[in-house]
Amino acid sequence: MLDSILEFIQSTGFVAMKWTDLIMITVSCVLLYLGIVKKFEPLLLVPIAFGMLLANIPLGGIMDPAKDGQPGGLLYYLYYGIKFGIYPPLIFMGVGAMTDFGPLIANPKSLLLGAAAQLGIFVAFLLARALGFDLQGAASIGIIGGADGPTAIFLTSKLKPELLPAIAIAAYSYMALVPIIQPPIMNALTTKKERMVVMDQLREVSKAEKIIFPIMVTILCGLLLPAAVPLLGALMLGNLFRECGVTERLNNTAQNALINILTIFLGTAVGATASADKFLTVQTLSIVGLGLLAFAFGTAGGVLLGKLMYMLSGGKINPLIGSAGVSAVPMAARVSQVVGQKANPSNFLLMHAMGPNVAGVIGSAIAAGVLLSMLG
Amino acid sequence: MLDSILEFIQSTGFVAMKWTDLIMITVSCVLLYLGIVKKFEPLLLVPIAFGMLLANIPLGGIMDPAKDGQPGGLLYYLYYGIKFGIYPPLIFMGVGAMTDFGPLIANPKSLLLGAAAQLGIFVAFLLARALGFDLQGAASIGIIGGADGPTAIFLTSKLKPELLPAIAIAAYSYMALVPIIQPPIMNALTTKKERMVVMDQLREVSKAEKIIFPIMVTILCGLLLPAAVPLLGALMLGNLFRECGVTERLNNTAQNALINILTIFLGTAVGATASADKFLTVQTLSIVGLGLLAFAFGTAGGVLLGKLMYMLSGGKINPLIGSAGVSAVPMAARVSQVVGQKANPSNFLLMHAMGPNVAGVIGSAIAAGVLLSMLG
Amino acid sequence: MLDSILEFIQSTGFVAMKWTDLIMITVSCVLLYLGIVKKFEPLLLVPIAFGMLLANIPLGGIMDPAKDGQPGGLLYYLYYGIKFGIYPPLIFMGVGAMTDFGPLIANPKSLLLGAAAQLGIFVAFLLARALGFDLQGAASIGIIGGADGPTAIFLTSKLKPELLPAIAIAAYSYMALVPIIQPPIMNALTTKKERMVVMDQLREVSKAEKIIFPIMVTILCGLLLPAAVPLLGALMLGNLFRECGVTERLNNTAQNALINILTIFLGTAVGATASADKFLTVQTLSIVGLGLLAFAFGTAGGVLLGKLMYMLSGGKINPLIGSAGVSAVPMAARVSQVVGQKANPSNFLLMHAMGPNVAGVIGSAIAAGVLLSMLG
Amino acid sequence: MSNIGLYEWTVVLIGMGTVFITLIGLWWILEGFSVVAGRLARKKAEAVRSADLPPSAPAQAPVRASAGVTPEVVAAITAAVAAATGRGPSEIRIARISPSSPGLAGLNTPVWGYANRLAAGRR
Amino acid sequence: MSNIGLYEWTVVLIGMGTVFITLIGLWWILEGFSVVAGRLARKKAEAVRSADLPPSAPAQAPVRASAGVTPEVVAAITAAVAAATGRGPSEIRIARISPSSPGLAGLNTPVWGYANRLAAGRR
Amino acid sequence: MSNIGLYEWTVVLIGMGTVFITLIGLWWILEGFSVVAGRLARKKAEAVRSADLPPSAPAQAPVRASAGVTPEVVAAITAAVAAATGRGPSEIRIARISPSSPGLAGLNTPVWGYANRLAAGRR
Ligand code: NA
Ligand code: NA
Ligand code: NA
Repeated sequence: MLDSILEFIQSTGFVAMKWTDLIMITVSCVLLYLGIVKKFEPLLLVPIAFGMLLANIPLGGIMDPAKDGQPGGLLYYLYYGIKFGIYPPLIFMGVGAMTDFGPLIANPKSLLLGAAAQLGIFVAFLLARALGFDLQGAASIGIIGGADGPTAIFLTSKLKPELLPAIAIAAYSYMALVPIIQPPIMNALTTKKERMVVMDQLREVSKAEKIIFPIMVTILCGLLLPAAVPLLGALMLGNLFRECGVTERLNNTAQNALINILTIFLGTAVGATASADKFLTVQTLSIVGLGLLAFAFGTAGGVLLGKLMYMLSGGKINPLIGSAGVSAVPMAARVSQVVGQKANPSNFLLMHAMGPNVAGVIGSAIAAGVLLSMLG
Repeated sequence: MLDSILEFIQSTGFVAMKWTDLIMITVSCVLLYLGIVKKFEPLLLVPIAFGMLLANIPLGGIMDPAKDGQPGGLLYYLYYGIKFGIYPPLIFMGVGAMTDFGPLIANPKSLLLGAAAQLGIFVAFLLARALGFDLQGAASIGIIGGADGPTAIFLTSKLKPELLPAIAIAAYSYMALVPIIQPPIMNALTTKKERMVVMDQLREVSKAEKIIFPIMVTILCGLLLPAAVPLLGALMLGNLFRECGVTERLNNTAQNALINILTIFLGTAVGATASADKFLTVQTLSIVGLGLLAFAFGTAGGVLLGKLMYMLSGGKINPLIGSAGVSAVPMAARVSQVVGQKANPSNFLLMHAMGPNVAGVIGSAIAAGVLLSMLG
Repeated sequence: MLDSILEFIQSTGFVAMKWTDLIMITVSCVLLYLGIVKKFEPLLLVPIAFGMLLANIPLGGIMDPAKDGQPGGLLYYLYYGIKFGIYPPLIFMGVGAMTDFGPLIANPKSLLLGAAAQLGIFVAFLLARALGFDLQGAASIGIIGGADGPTAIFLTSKLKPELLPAIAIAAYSYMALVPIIQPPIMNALTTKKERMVVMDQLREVSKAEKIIFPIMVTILCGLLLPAAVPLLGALMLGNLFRECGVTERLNNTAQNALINILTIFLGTAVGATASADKFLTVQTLSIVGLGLLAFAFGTAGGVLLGKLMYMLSGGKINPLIGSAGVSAVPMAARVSQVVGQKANPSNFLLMHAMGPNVAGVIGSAIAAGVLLSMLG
Repeated sequence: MSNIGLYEWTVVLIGMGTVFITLIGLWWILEGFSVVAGRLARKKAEAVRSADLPPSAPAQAPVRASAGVTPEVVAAITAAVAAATGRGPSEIRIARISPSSPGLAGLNTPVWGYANRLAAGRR
Repeated sequence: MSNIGLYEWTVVLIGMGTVFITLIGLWWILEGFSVVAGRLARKKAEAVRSADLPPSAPAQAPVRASAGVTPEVVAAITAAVAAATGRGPSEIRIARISPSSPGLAGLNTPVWGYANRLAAGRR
Repeated sequence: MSNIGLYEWTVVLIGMGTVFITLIGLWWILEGFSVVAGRLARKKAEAVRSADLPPSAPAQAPVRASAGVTPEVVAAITAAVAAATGRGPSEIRIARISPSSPGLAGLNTPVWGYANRLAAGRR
């Protein structure tokens, strides 16, 4: 009997615990704190952190693979949805169902700003290469600059799954930190006169335009870049559900039950990939640093093209809307609004910034497609 | 570097595109037009058309199978739910949760009309054989006459998966066209005197009857025709959730979140099976033609038995309710109402036609069971 | 032609039916009656009974495994969610999202009562061994005394899947019968003076405590008993969604769409495992009897420790709240309330009983973890 | 046409035959329902008459009428809405009318029906 | 830095290049939208002017405004239900009031849009 | 009974033992919660008293009360929207009123919390 008891005690997590497990549990708690108290993208960070917590309880086995006929752990099975690239596009479908492309259609020049703000992706890619990451790892790190969770997770899960937790956490954290990261860069790169520019009101966009838009984007971008089809196609299908007016049931489910279920699955499964040996590395620190640079260069890229457009348009375009091109919808657009209003209290840039903001979503999905097609 | 660029350009869809891809993309757009603007069963036709669009973008790979350890495309995975016969019964469960069998219970003679209207299935089956389709293909084409999407998709996915997109599109399109297809046939086969018949009010149906009904149907039909168990059993389980009064949560989810999620998955995956080599064939045109005939003969079968019942009942039964037996709930019942009211403005046939209408759902599930059991 | 017809008749369920099938169908109908008319946990019992009905229609094939490239039946696929241990933790997540641990945090002594009420599990385990069940079977039977459906199904599916339907049905039935099983035991073990005790009002519990609680429970219990991680972790994740205030979308979906979908899948699949050869055995009768004893001893365990706490606290604790420790949330707490009010009409024990009640959920998940870790 | 042989006709015969046989079977059973329902209604009516009360109550209240909402009530509501909105009554659909308390009905609601309710009651 | 070779720069070039080319393509097409939309708007304006009618009505009625149920209506309904059921108004909760016909829009609603509505209409 | 050997009793012992040990551990920690919560409450009370204000407000407002939307507020909002859009109040239905910012809370809502709100605001 004593043997059995001793054996049982051996099987408790306290006995089996290594100090790295303790650190990982602490990291999970810190992330929970950031998500819950600091409200860093809690919808993702809370499941990610909890998944990390569960997976790092010694002997808990929630991420154990199936073997010898024994079934695997819960999160091992949920992880298949990431491994097979199923969750990110379906989540993107829900994002599409929640996105109004109206401001972009009303002001299509926004697309250029959404393109310029992808600069951060490629700068971070180069820097990551310089730091010794391989091509796939560097591309996965670069995509943090796309400021789009599902895109980052989709690309990383295809190119470099072992970096998944670090990249997902960095991407979502910086998205939450956009109001802190962007303003200094925006102020440094623009003059007060530029920031004060009040833009013309946007034209009305008809229902027909909103319906044709997602179909057209799918066809055009799909033909130019087939690798972007899963992400962009799903985004646009969701948007079509939203706009076409005859699929309200599907629109509603895509942006509620379905996206929520998949967010829980995706978040916990991403978190569960953060085992100590993969996460407690110098690489993770590099990723955190490079992610920040990616956001910074993306912001700069957008603002600088904004300045150019300001000049070419004879001062009609406020360069502050360029920073919204990094996506991080709609935080980055809010930042443009806030910084603009500080320079000129009667300035309402929010809707103008929504154009580059949603263009940035398309832009980073395309960038992901290029990276996937060249390095996948 | 130039090499890499050239290689990248080679990998765009524009370069890889064949003219058949272009036709498929155009077909998708036409279907989107029919779904969105003409409102042909948009909940199904929009996902089907978009799935077809995504799958036919050259090199998009959204329907590519997994191979050599590389995961497959999104719709390849979603297609498993059709291949394994999972989506159609679960969607049927939601349909059951939305169906009120009260009018059928109140007037059980409706069941005969629901049986007669299955004539179209078997006429189309014979005609398809005559045109050279094999037994499985002919049965799949016949089931279009059942006017029931999930049933048609379930049977076709088991018997002849390569005809899936054509049959699904034909079935849903004709269901939408019921108000155009049926009236001329109904008018041709009935006299004005018959169409003017006003029917007695239906009796009240008790809660107990509505609860016993789905259980009884499951047992009786299941024992008579085991192959109908997946479809009819799921339909009746959904109906039991609806009627039993103690599973409101499940009823609600079955007819909302669950059916919507599966409709998105089913629709896009069905659409994605429409590759040019399988879809751009003379067969597809034949299917479109045969489907129309199936609907027409089903309508005629229902109306003719209605005429017989009119005579046998001494003029108490309006033969127009017979056409509702093809199912296409509730469009066909509305058509009975509209045609009846044209002959006699004080005629309200809607509730009387709902009986044959829901009977037709059961009838075509049974017909599908027979075809599956004899040809599967 | 006659041959074909005869062959078809051979393939009907009527011809293939054995008398055991008829009994199983009858049993299903009795269970449907208990669920719908007697309202025994209908959300589970209706799907379980219907799954049993569908699976026992001869030749219906809804539980047939895939073989020779032919796909399996619907419930065969849905059963994978049980086999792989996926549904029970995710359902438990929804339960966590619906559970308010406030009364437990306000009165942590409740935890002792939630522990004592697990006595029934181990008494039933010993009795089941005495009756000749093997260790795994006895543990699965014991867990009925945990009065927690997902926990019972999770453990049984891992230890002794062939007992699944009997154990699930017994567990849910007795949970529904708690208002009949418990009061005599409670009255027999307590004096009227004890039952009349009015307890002090509970203190306010802050939001911070409610947020820290699920995280702390996960870490502490996970380290003490890693085998409890899937169930307890999921329960606590759901509770964190509920309490943290920043994941309302996930909370809402976890306790609605997701739990409902999985309940349908779990219920029908559990029911479908009830084939005649496994269910129509003396074992099933033993399980029904042992399950009742498990509930009775659990109740007694809780009440007896309640009596001890009554004495030690100098009469401040009403021993009736002990019986709520079996969980069966919130029925058992209601029973405490009702029995208490009979002895003293001005007695409101409901909130005090909710503490042991939710503690019992944690307690039986831990007990399941021990059994899984020692016998799995 | 040579494709249509004996087997095809057998499929048609068995197919239409099974559909008719099954649905005729259902028909008969449902006729049985009718008879039983009719008898129950008559019994109730007699019981009411023997109690010297006018048989005004419907034999069996409709499903959701457990909530105590009669067709008259629905009519009243529809009329009220129609009056207030200036639309014809046929344009208005009342999705659901439910009593705010499920009374004793809920006594056996399972865990995830109740837990929430109690919790909500507390907050 | 030796890791950054020709291939890396190619990735950057093709990457930023494709992003710009694609989005510039979209831009041009959307400018086309603008032109067409502008032309249609002008046509409409002219049509209105030629009909000598004040262009007061919005070109397109908003989708969700169709409900038109005021608090007064809700009060009326509640009162009606309360009167008819003999319960206090506070015990009655009206889950949703929605207009029954979405015009012609509904004509082609599929099975699971309609079946429900008809059923509800009957109850 | 011969089946019940040493191992069975070990299972029972370890089982009940682990349940008790774990839940007693939780109990102690929760007692710690109580102590901390009590201390914080006392501090707050003192702070209030030292400010010479009656300690009438509850220490912690209930979670869901943050909404604080009275009928008057609804009326005011409806009127404001009506005035701003030039429609009659009866044409406006307020689906839900929720505080747009739970403090800083909303600042970091992710994509699919916000996009919708902005979009909705625009329509
Ligand atoms: Na972006
Ligand atoms: Na039919
Ligand atoms: Na328990």
